[in-house]
Amino acid sequence: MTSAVWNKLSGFAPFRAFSSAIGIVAGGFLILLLLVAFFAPWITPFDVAAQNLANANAAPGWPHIMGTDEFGRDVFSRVLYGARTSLSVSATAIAISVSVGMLLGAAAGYFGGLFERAVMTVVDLTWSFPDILIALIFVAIIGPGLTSTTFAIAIAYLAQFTRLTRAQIVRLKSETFVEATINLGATPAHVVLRHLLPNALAPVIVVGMLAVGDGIVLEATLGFFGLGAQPPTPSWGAMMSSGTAQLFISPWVIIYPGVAVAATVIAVNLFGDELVRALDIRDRVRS
Amino acid sequence: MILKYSIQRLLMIIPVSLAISVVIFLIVHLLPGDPIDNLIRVGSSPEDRIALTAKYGLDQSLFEQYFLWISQIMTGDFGQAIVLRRPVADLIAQNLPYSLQLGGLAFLFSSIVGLILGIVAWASQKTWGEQFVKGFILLGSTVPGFWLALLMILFFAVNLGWFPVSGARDWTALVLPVLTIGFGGIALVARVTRVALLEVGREDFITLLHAKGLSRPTILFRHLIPHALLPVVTILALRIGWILGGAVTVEFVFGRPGLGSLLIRALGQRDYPVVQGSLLMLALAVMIGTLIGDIAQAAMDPRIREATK
Amino acid sequence: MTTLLDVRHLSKKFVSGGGPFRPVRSMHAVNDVSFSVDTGRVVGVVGESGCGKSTLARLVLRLIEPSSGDVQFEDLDLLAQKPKPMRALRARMQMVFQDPYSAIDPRYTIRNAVTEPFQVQGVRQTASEADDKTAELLSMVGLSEQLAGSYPHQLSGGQKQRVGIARALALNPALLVLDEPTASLDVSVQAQIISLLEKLRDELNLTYIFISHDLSLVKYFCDEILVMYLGRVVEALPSTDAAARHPYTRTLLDSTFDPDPKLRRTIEPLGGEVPSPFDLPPGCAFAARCPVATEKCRTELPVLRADDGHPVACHHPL
Amino acid sequence: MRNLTKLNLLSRSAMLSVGIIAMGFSSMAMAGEATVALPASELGATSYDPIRSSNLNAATSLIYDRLVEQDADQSFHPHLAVSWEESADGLSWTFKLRDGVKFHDGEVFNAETIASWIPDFKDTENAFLVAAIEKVEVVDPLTVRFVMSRPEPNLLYNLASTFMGIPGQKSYDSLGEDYGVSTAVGTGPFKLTKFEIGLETVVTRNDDYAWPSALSTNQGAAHLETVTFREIPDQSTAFLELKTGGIDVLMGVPTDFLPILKAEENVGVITMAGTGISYMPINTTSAPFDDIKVRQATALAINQKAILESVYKGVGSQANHFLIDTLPAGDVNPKLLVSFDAAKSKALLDEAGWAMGDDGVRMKDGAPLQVKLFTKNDSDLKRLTQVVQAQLKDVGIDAVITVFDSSTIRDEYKKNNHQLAVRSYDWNNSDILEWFFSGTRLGYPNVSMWTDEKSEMLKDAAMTKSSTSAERIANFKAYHEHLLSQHLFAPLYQPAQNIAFNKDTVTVPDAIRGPRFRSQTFVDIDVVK
Repeated sequence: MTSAVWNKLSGFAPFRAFSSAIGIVAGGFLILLLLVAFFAPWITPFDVAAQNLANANAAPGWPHIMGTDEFGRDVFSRVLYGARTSLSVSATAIAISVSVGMLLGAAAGYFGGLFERAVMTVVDLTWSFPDILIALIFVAIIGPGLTSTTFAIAIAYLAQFTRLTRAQIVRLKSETFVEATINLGATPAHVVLRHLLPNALAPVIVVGMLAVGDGIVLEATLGFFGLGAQPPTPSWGAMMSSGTAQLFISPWVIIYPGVAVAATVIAVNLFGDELVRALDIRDRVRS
Repeated sequence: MILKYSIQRLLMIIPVSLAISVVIFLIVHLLPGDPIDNLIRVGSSPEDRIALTAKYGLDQSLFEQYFLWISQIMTGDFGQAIVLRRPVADLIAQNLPYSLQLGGLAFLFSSIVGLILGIVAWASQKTWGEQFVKGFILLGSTVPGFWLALLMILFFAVNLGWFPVSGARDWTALVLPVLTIGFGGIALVARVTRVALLEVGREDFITLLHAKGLSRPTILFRHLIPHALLPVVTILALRIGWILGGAVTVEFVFGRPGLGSLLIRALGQRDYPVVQGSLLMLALAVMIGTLIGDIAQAAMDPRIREATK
Repeated sequence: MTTLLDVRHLSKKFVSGGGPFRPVRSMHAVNDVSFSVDTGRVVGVVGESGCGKSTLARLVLRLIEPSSGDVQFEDLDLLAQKPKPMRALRARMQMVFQDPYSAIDPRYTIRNAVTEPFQVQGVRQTASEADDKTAELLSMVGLSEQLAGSYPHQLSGGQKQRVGIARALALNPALLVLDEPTASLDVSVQAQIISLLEKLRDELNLTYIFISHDLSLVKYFCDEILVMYLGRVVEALPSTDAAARHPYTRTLLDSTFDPDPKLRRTIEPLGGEVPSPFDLPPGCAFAARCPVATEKCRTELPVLRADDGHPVACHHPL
Repeated sequence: MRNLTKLNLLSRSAMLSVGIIAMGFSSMAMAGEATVALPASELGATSYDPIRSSNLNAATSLIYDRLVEQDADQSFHPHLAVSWEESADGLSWTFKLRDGVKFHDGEVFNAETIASWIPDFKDTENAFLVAAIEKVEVVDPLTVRFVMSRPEPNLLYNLASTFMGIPGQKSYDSLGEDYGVSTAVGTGPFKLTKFEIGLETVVTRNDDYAWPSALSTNQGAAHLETVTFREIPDQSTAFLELKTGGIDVLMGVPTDFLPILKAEENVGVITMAGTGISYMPINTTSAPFDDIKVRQATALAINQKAILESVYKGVGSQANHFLIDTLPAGDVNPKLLVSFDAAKSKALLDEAGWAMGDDGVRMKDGAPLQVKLFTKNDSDLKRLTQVVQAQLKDVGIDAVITVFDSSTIRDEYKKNNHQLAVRSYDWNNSDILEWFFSGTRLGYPNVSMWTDEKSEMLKDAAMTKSSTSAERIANFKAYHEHLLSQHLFAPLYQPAQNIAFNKDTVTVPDAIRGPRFRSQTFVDIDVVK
């Protein structure tokens, strides 16, 4: 019974990412993190917004296992809840970025010509700009907050997915099976939807997953500059921003959220690598 | 052939820069806020404000303002900062050396250490050495820069007292920022080097050299590394924008001057000419970096040289 | 005997460069080619690689648009067809591709690949109809129907080429363009594919255009042969035993009878320099390599003349 | 094995390079030198031109001297003017000047200097400082008379400001727009030697200095030979610099660092009265704050005592009106003072129709009492805002915080997108009331969006129709009282100025003379011998 389930699952390519020790640990961590993010409002031991100024900057101990911040709020609860903010912002941003980037990249790759040159000039230029600068300028224009942070991250990584998708489409367009399908009398829509995009999807999705890690770092950096989540909403970056002044007084306020960011991004990268291996698309994930 | 190719690419910069200048100008003027707010003082009257707005030409239409700006740029004049009250060119000239110093050292540091680590990882395939380098690469490319900077300050500057906490007074103040930026760069260079070596190592001519009985170090230094350098040089040239502008967070944490700090500060004060000028400089640096990358690629790879004939 | 395909003065010019910094350069991949194919015949097209054979195949099927010329297929003006009727017409003229490894979408099962033609042409099928059709087509090309659930990467090259043929046959075409269908296969597999194609031609009354650089194979398989050199047809052999009249055809034939079997399969490079297709000489393109060339050959372009049913483009035919 | 050796070599060379770096450390403080970190509010000066600049820092006060000096109690004292006299109608001021004063470049200071200096303000951003001076008459080489176009009781305040430090006229006229960038010539105790915009300013001792004001103990040249002013944008970085010896004096210590600094044996801390308050303006045009009852309820929800004690650990003082304690116009009718009264706040909200809902947020006509609370991206204001948010929650107001950068928030004010905000000002004069509540500046800086006939009338009286100081005080008091009666803001806190210094390297006098930490104190600072 179990072996039958196993066989069925292992036939599903992405699941093979779990076939190594690294894949199990990293993937397990990410699943746990997703659960924490989803159930955060119900599992945090303390109210993430409740202030207790009498117990501010308390060192880690019991019952505050990661200490308290300058308002006496429980750092552990805020780190748990921060997973919800960080993951949802980053994942939403990357989802937007991937969708728009695929559309732009596919259009550029399929139609070619002047349109492609215009799109790619802009894309190459923004790609060579530091993501933090793009995001900072964007947030400066539309104002701070989680929504604008999400869009800022989406814009910062748009170039990456446009480039990648275009590269995939250009490569696929020259494949014989595309010509063969046209020769059968297929419409352009059939070619793009049934052959080009499905074949370009796997590498773009995997790179997208890896980019969720970069998105978390960018969200943290924007939060550090005070432009991300608005108080009292906890996000890993925003926690470190209020913690800057506390670097010396209560280092736990910045160390724990930082560890959470680093651990998450490392897990995302390790699992992403396993996924690349499982899907056998190593050659295609580079743009 | 390379010369002709380079000139062609160099000429392309002009129309692209012009297009970029429009984008930059629009972005800057889309920003909410007004630089005049940073000039008026408690006690001045609303009329003073109107006079100031007129003084800096901010009452003119956007089209006129753009035209004025771009025609100044054509004559090499970046304009006068509104809040910072200096010629923009002076401000850039004052900050650029700090960026170049930090960026250049971080660049050198990460190239050298990254190359060595990449070679170590390649030479020690399937041993702990490779695992160590891979772990280092993973850490370097994932840890947020500002967090690393804070930890470094806490450890090396506060606890050990080896380096100053902030500023740019002498070379000791460069150590921690260079390490912070370099850490990410090392990871990038090491990863690219390792992959490039693995790929070049698989090529037939390397197998042939092995078959000819050349020693491993000879093959490594005479043949493998020169070939593997191409992607490393390319990736570094393409990242010039990152080196100059991406140091923003590190400059912020260490309180260092630089192009990134200037930009962030001017952005905060809505000092339009400064934001425009420094963004244009960054865009130019990015384009030149891309150009160098492309030319290096063309010069080193005969296949690309051929294609441009 | 009826004419299925009639090609008149077909040309294709590829333009590269352009933009502010690249001079425009053009290349005549196919240059003023005319021929016709009668129903049930097998017409071979031979020439060195880069001579325009594959471009010609794609022009005939209108997979690329010609620069000028005219194609009549089943008495229809192919180039005048609007996109929609053109897509329907494609069912009548199919192609088997040179590289079976990339001719099938790696994400499609064999069953999906074989039934895609029906889907594309809007033929509705129930699941069981599709199963039946898949089984029928697979058995027609000599494959087990158990392969229907496999993915292309699980098949051998020969098996994949059979799938490619099955896909081409699904819509009951009249004309099949075979673009070097055996070039990337082992010799033993080649023979099997050729005999399969012969069998299918007899059973289904198909017309073939067979493109190859292997003159011996063409001579074995085809009824008449077009010889191409740098985008032009230099000679049209009306039958396989007709004597070569163009010096180029003769050189091809000579190299084909080389006793070394390894050399027999490919055309060996001849002496002299092949002119760049971007920069063709005003006269005969073969003149630089031709043993009997004269000044006239270098300045005046020979036209394809059919005095006695054996057209040749040469000032000094053999 | 081969790889192991390689790595060994690598790590050994890495250690070696660390060693070389470690040897190069320079020792920190040297004889006669002090490094000072400027407070956050004084960062970003772009020039040392007091006439044209709108942003000057403490170093300016070291380069230039002023005619008069102000003390911590807001009283005025002679400096380059040894005495002065105001005519009874307020239309003429006569100043006697100090003899023997010389500029850094040798130019002599006298009545001609003043006569050529005042007109320089025309058409600059600081022209308002001398707007009431019609002309300057030279009575004799050391006597000068200002003929006024209207009485200006605020003249001494203006003359004591940093912007009225007197530059050397020869240098000022010859350098034009470049003046103050690399060269600045004054009569002050220090000369400008290096100015790197945004980074640091180095000043060296003026050895000829023999004319400090009576506010300084030292009546000769300064003790310090060199003072370096560093601009450190992040306050916690500046704090760490003090701890690690990177700086000797930290002006403007954030209050949350005080307990730690006080615990350090080698750190001296001086706390002096502040020159501004933090407050929460209420946008009177935005419902529900168009209802004066809701405004009053909101203001009464703020617990100034709790803010002072828990956020600022008792450092500083409570704010119950709009002005700092040392200003006499703040001496208003006690009934008008704003202080925490949760019961009254709740009662007022009930009266206004906002009934308490189940989730602790008040409701009216099915809509929750949810309001926008804006603040600037500044760690101190952000902290204060979060406490205000929690206090408003206690009476049933749900305040949603948005943190903006300083340019964007002004734009939001101008567009009237705001409801409540947490902000602060730094200004030790009653005319700040006009700045923040004048009907001519709605949106920004009049964030309360307040205007009515009576306020405008009282404002005009206070600003331009007072002929003596006493009259001016009375007028501003009346204006202040009217504004308080309309519940346009909630005062939050009066910060103190905290200065910390490294006791091992420098000595700083215990009592700071002057409203701010300026040249009169700097000439008394000495290095520890």
